[in-house]
Amino acid sequence: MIKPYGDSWGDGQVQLSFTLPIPAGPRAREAARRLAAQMGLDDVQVVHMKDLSGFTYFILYGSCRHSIDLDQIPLAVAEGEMMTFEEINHFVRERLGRKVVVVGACTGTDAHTVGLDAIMNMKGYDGDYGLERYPMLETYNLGSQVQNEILLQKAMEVGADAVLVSQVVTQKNVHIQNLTELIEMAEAEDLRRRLILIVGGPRIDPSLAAELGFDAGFGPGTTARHVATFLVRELARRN
Amino acid sequence: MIKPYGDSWGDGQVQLSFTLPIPAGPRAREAARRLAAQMGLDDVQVVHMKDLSGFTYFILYGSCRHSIDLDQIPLAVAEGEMMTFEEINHFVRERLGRKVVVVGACTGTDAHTVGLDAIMNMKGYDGDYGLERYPMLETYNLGSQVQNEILLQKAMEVGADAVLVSQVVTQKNVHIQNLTELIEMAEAEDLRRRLILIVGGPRIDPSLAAELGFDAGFGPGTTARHVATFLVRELARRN
Amino acid sequence: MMKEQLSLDQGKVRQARELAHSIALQVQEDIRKHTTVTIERTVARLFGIDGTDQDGIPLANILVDQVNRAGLLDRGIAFWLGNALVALGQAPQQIAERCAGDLRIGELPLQDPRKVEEVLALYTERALTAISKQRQRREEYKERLGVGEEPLKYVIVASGNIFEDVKQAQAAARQGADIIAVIRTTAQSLLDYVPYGTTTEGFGGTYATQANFQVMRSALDEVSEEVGRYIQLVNYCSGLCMPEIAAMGALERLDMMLNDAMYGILFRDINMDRTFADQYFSRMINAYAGIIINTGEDNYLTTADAFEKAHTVLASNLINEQMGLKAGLKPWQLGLGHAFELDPKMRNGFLYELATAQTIRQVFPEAPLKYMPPTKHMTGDIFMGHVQNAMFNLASVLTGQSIHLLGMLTEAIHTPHLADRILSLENAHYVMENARDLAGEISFRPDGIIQQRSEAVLDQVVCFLQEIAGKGLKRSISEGYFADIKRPLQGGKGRDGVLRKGLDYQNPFMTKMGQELGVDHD
Amino acid sequence: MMKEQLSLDQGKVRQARELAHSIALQVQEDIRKHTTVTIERTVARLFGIDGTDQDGIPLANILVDQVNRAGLLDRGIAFWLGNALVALGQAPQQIAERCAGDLRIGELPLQDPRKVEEVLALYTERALTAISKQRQRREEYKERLGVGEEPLKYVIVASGNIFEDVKQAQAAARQGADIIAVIRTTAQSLLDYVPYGTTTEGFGGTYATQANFQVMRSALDEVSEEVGRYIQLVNYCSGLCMPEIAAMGALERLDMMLNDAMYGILFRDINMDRTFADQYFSRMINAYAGIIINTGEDNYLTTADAFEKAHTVLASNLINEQMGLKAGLKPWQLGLGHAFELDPKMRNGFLYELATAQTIRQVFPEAPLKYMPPTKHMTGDIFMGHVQNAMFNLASVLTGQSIHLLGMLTEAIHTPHLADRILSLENAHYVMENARDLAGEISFRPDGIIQQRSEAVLDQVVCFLQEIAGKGLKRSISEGYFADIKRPLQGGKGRDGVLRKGLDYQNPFMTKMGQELGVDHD
Ligand code: B12
Ligand code: B12
Ligand SMILES: Cc1ncc(COP(=O)(O)O)c(C=O)c1O
Ligand SMILES: Cc1ncc(COP(=O)(O)O)c(C=O)c1O
Repeated sequence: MIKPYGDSWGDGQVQLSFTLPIPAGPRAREAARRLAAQMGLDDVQVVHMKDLSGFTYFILYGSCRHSIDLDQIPLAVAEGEMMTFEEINHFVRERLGRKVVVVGACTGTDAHTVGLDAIMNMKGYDGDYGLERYPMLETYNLGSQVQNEILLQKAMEVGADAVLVSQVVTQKNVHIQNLTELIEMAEAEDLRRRLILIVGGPRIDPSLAAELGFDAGFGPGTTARHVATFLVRELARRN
Repeated sequence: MIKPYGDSWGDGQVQLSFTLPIPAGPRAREAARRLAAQMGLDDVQVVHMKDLSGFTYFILYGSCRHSIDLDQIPLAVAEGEMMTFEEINHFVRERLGRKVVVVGACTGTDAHTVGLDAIMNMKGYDGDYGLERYPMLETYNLGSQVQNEILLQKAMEVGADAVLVSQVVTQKNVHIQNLTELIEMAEAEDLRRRLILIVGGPRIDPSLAAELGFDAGFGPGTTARHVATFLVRELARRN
Repeated sequence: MMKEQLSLDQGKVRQARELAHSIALQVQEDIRKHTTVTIERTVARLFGIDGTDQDGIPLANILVDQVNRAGLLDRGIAFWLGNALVALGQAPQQIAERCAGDLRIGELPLQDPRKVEEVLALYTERALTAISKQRQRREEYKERLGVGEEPLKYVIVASGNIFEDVKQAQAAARQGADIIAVIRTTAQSLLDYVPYGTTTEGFGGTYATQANFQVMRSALDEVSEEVGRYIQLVNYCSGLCMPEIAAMGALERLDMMLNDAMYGILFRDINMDRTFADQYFSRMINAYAGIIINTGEDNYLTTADAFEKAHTVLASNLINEQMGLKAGLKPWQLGLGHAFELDPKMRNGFLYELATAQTIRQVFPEAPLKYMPPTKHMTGDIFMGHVQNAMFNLASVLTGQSIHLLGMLTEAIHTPHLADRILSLENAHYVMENARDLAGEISFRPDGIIQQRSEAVLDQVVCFLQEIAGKGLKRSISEGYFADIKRPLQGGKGRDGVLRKGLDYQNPFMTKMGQELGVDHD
Repeated sequence: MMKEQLSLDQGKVRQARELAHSIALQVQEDIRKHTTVTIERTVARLFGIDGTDQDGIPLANILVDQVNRAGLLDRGIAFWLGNALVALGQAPQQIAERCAGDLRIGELPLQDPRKVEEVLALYTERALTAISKQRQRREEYKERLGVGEEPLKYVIVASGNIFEDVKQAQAAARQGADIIAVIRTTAQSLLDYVPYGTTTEGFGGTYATQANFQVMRSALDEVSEEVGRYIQLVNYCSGLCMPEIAAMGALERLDMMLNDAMYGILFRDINMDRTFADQYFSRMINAYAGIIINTGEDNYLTTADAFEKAHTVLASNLINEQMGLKAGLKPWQLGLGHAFELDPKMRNGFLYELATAQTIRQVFPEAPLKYMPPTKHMTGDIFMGHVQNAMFNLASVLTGQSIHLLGMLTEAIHTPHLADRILSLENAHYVMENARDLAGEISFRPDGIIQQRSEAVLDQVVCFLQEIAGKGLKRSISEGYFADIKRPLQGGKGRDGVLRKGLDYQNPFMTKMGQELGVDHD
């Protein structure tokens, strides 16, 4: 069982900030304190209160009552065992014996291509080459603002093994709507099982991806090797 | 009923940061997410994870499920109705007809005199003169690291109406110990009812002061007028 | 006020500017030949056509599409409207409403050309007077209340809901913001129409509509009085409806407009001819309305490397300047953009940043330069982000920038929360006040890193512009000269909305404003 | 490396230094006359006396108190110990243990003075050799691993528990800290003894004990190897046990010590004679051990106004310098302190700050200046605090400071949490790397705000030192010349631990180290 650590084991120290839609004053301060208490903080300290005309901004510290049982958290599969560029190509040659076809796009209204490019284009990201550079991968980067329908069409057209979707704008959960639509379309057209569906973006994580029905999800700091490692293993598994 | 406000009414947005005593990785990220969920946050986003060798620092955002019923928060008495320098002196002259005697000290091991000086000395704080300047107040500033016993002795000696205690160091709740000791001593020596006991300091607030048995508590940003207003009113009330 | 901290080779600056001028002239030839559906809709709007049909389609679109479908748009909507006005004796709005029904204005009998011209002149005059009045009111406000101290603090609101935006904009103004930009919802730029009415649902931004402009401008007028400072309002004059938005902004007294010559091509994959034609007309309107434009060079550095491609920013500034001047903008209206986007891990990055910021400052001494904050290298580490923004704030006050878009500590996370904006305002206020006169205190070593970097960038700019002048701007863009993005010469969105002007093409606004602005259309 | 960015009037600098010298000489007359209980306990400790009796009272205290009570301490504990050693033929530790029982060493028969001298020489040699060995080891480490790049990043740990401190110190070193200071628990400075053993309970800091020193030094040796950088350790050589802590630090290879000539008087209300005598002997030990001292001028600005009283800092630096040199410290050991404490609301505050920081840098070109972060004007607004620290980081790298105590965003809230320290390290790393060579790039305008401020401060320093030289340091302090604090000439804590030395007073360490350091005791 672990707790947040400020400067001593078990002190539970947490920093918090938020705005309440009321003017500053002793009452607002007390409201902030109570909210933090409801969140399970003891010894709540409202260390900063600033009036923003009708709103008040607070910074608080407190000691968290909750704790986390690490044993209850399943160890993620991917953790720590990434293949190298050569290993991946070798693995494809040996285990699959053919090129793997990958189609990627920023879908819906999303025009943020830098993340997907970082995974797919030659240049890659953070010193790690993109998928395009892998001799055993055949890639199609459809760019930005691609409709789900077009993406699936293209995937069928080129006989894709996997579809990579990038979603960067998450305001009002627009990405959830859009990703759900993709899954529904794929299922409706009976393509779901034929494709490995992967989603990535700065606010994506494995649990969200799984929840939405994707095979994997990749967040900030991902490089092509992470994706390729998962992809070729998963393909081999399905073979 | 109000909730934190990010950029829309009711969105409940809260920012959180803490350190967990485990190395960074998907598991640590999940632990952080779960902790925030336990605190009552929905849509938790772990936006930053940094390994600190054996520890991991997180920054998160989420939407708080809890809300606060403002009607349940008693309106503090002092809120908003402060007297001016002249009004206070006038009030004392008219209502009490004699000088009010005040003794102040930084007690225990505390050597932070700046806060108490800001309230008591001529110069005051933030453009507001200190108590020493009030013709109708007679003040004694005992300075730093004063033992509770000495403070009470002095208070008796000069026939104090009120005792002002400053506590700045709060590490390991050393101030709570010290303030509790003062109250107990005052009670033991049967001085409690004869004195108005006031505590101040950056981590002091009215609720804490009340809890510990003080008549009032003053936090950051206090000036002499806040204290004097409370003091003379309270004296008049008791008369 | 500006200090010449760097010694620039004025010969090279002149050479670069001449190259940009010749580049602009080449593009101008294409611009002259084309009109677009949105230009024509703008004319319709300026004639007073507003509102939508039952399906929510703007009447301006209905009218222009009808004439376009009939193959008659190459003469300009003004002609057909003028003709209808004379023929039917009704107001433009009524005519447009009837077009949503079964009226086909292209089929009306042609009227006496003198009468048509008269009525066109009348409506043109009326629209331009409305715009001039707003311009005057702005000038009165600025005169009476003043604006803040430069660098002006510019923040965005982007809740998606205009009424939440208002609360946040007012709070920001009270905390020291000088300029409020209402960010548009994602993908509005690709709509080939302007939505109508007040709106409360947007993603990552709020719809740009005339009603929303009005709501926000009046909220800002109110708070301007309260804070004793005229708070300026910004929106986006880009995408497929550039000139229409310019017209709306001119009528609703916006004060600044994002309005770049190439942004749509590069970042929204909009057809080149469309963009060049649209930006030209929209800039004339902005020029006429006394609006300051903000160009978008900062965007280059989000896709390309900010150190290697620093020269593309200055080169593009020069092109934007020349194209802006061609459209009648005055130097004080050219909010040329650049950005603090160097990798924070770079040793001496701050020095390189000062070098380019100061160079741009000195190359455009009269321009209200717009300096953009770190965005690409912002991460979820909001604390580090806040410090990056502090250094940006310092660079800005140190190099005398004019319009300062505040960086947000949550840049990598969400569009700004109410409190994020306030934290940023406090950050900027502190840093800028604390180092207010530092610029006047220091000079850079003549053979130092900063001076050398400035020289290197200027050299690159000259080479780069030489190449572009050789190839032409369109081909250069198609080869990826800007932002590492390539766009096909003939491709892109909105292409079918581009028309070759007929010999009898008529656009009374272009003509009239052109005259008043002293613009030579070739 | 240092750049002479300001032009200082060297005549005035010389004059100020001479005044400080004469002030130090006056104080030295008093110092010469006195010894104190802690000086004598230091001698006992250096002879190898360690540990406590059953009640936890350190044997050094027991021994010295016994002799003092007997009225014999004016001869120096060394004499009595030497006599006992010869008389009893036991080791000092055993003798001390017996003193905790019923041995009265003052009552032992006097032995052959030659023998006593011999045995004293032997034990003195032994202690000094142990210290020299540590000094050598430090030099080897520094040679082999190097230390970081200046400004060196100095962070504090203060959990109250030495074992938590270790974790946090190591984490900090791994994230880039160069120097670790273990803050003492509140009020330890007023204990007239040094606690014993490892400790886990402190308030706002951790007890300074020899065992804690050892635990931390070895943890840092370990992490030094790991990070390939010698991580330096700091503690507090101040309060009522100054020289004892110096001795402990010398033996446990601390690298720096907070060790100010006046801090105890001003901020802990310790008796003047006590403080002056104690700081002198402790500084000799630090000098001998190759330890860098850190003076405490920063503290003045927490009680007095930082703008108005800026000159008191530089004046005090000069006094600390002269008193330090007198005690045998070399210029490279003088970590003279100053601080970034101007009100952040002050327009151009950053310029004034640069003026004083750079002036101090140029007045003490060889000193490893210690620059302290904003503390007084830090508030619960951790975001703003982080930005204040960023400006501080910039000022430091811009004025070539040596030892840079990192500001914490939570300064107004709690002693640093593990993560606070890391955020601060990231802040400093980014700002300093990003502006690494900026100092070499810029010069200040000769008639500018910065230069003028520098001149004004220097003028004030000269006047101020003239007054002090006239009154004497002690009277000046009693009149509130420093930190707006007045301390009575004869008052203060620890006064009864001050003794006039007898004519036959003996302190072999003072004599021996004095010779080796070339110190002239008058
Ligand atoms: C650059 C940028 C732009 C550029 C995009 C240029 C381009 N061609 O991509 C421009 C200027 C055009 C732009 C426009 C807009 N932007 Co923008 N933009 C950014 C910015 C500054 C950086 C994004 C970036 O390039 N990151 C670098 C890459 C490498 O990181 P990444 O995307 O996270 O990708 C990594 C991982 O996530 C992962 N990954 C990503 N995708 C995928 C896919 C797969 C399959 C896998 C495996 C992995 C993976 O791997 C990558 C490498 O590690 C961010 C702020 C920020 N600092 O994050 C805002 C940001 C993303 N933008 C934002 C917004 C709102 C917009 C606009 C909607 C604003 C507007 N109203 O006009 C517009 C519209 C765009 C649209 N229609 O989508 C918001 C989104 C808020 C939210 N959470 O919803 C942000 C966060 C800024 C903000 N705080 O407001 N933007
Ligand atoms: C200045 C200072 C010092 C000076 C004090 C000089 C002096 N004569 O006061 C010196 C350098 C001596 C010092 C020493 C120490 N300090 Co100190 N110090 C500070 C500092 C930087 C500023 C405090 C201050 O002057 N604030 C300005 C005044 C005006 O504000 P204030 O005290 O909040 O007072 C206002 C209100 O609170 C209220 N108020 C205060 N008292 C009272 C009383 C009454 C009756 C009323 C009505 C109102 C009232 O009114 C005032 C005006 O509005 C703070 C950090 C910070 N920025 O807050 C650390 C800080 C308080 N110190 C701290 C520590 C740990 C120490 C030491 C223990 C460190 C050590 N181990 O050596 C020592 C020991 C001191 C001791 N024995 O008490 C910690 C306390 C942590 C905690 N929460 O427990 C802090 C927060 C720094 C930190 N982050 O580590 N310190
Ligand atoms: C010049 C310019 N126009 C427009 C935009 C974005 O808006 P949109 O793509 O909605 O037109 C930007 C974005 O930063 C810009 O710089
Ligand atoms: C020189 C010096 N000594 C000591 C201290 C504090 O420690 P103490 O009061 O525990 O000696 C400080 C505090 O900042 C200091 O500057």
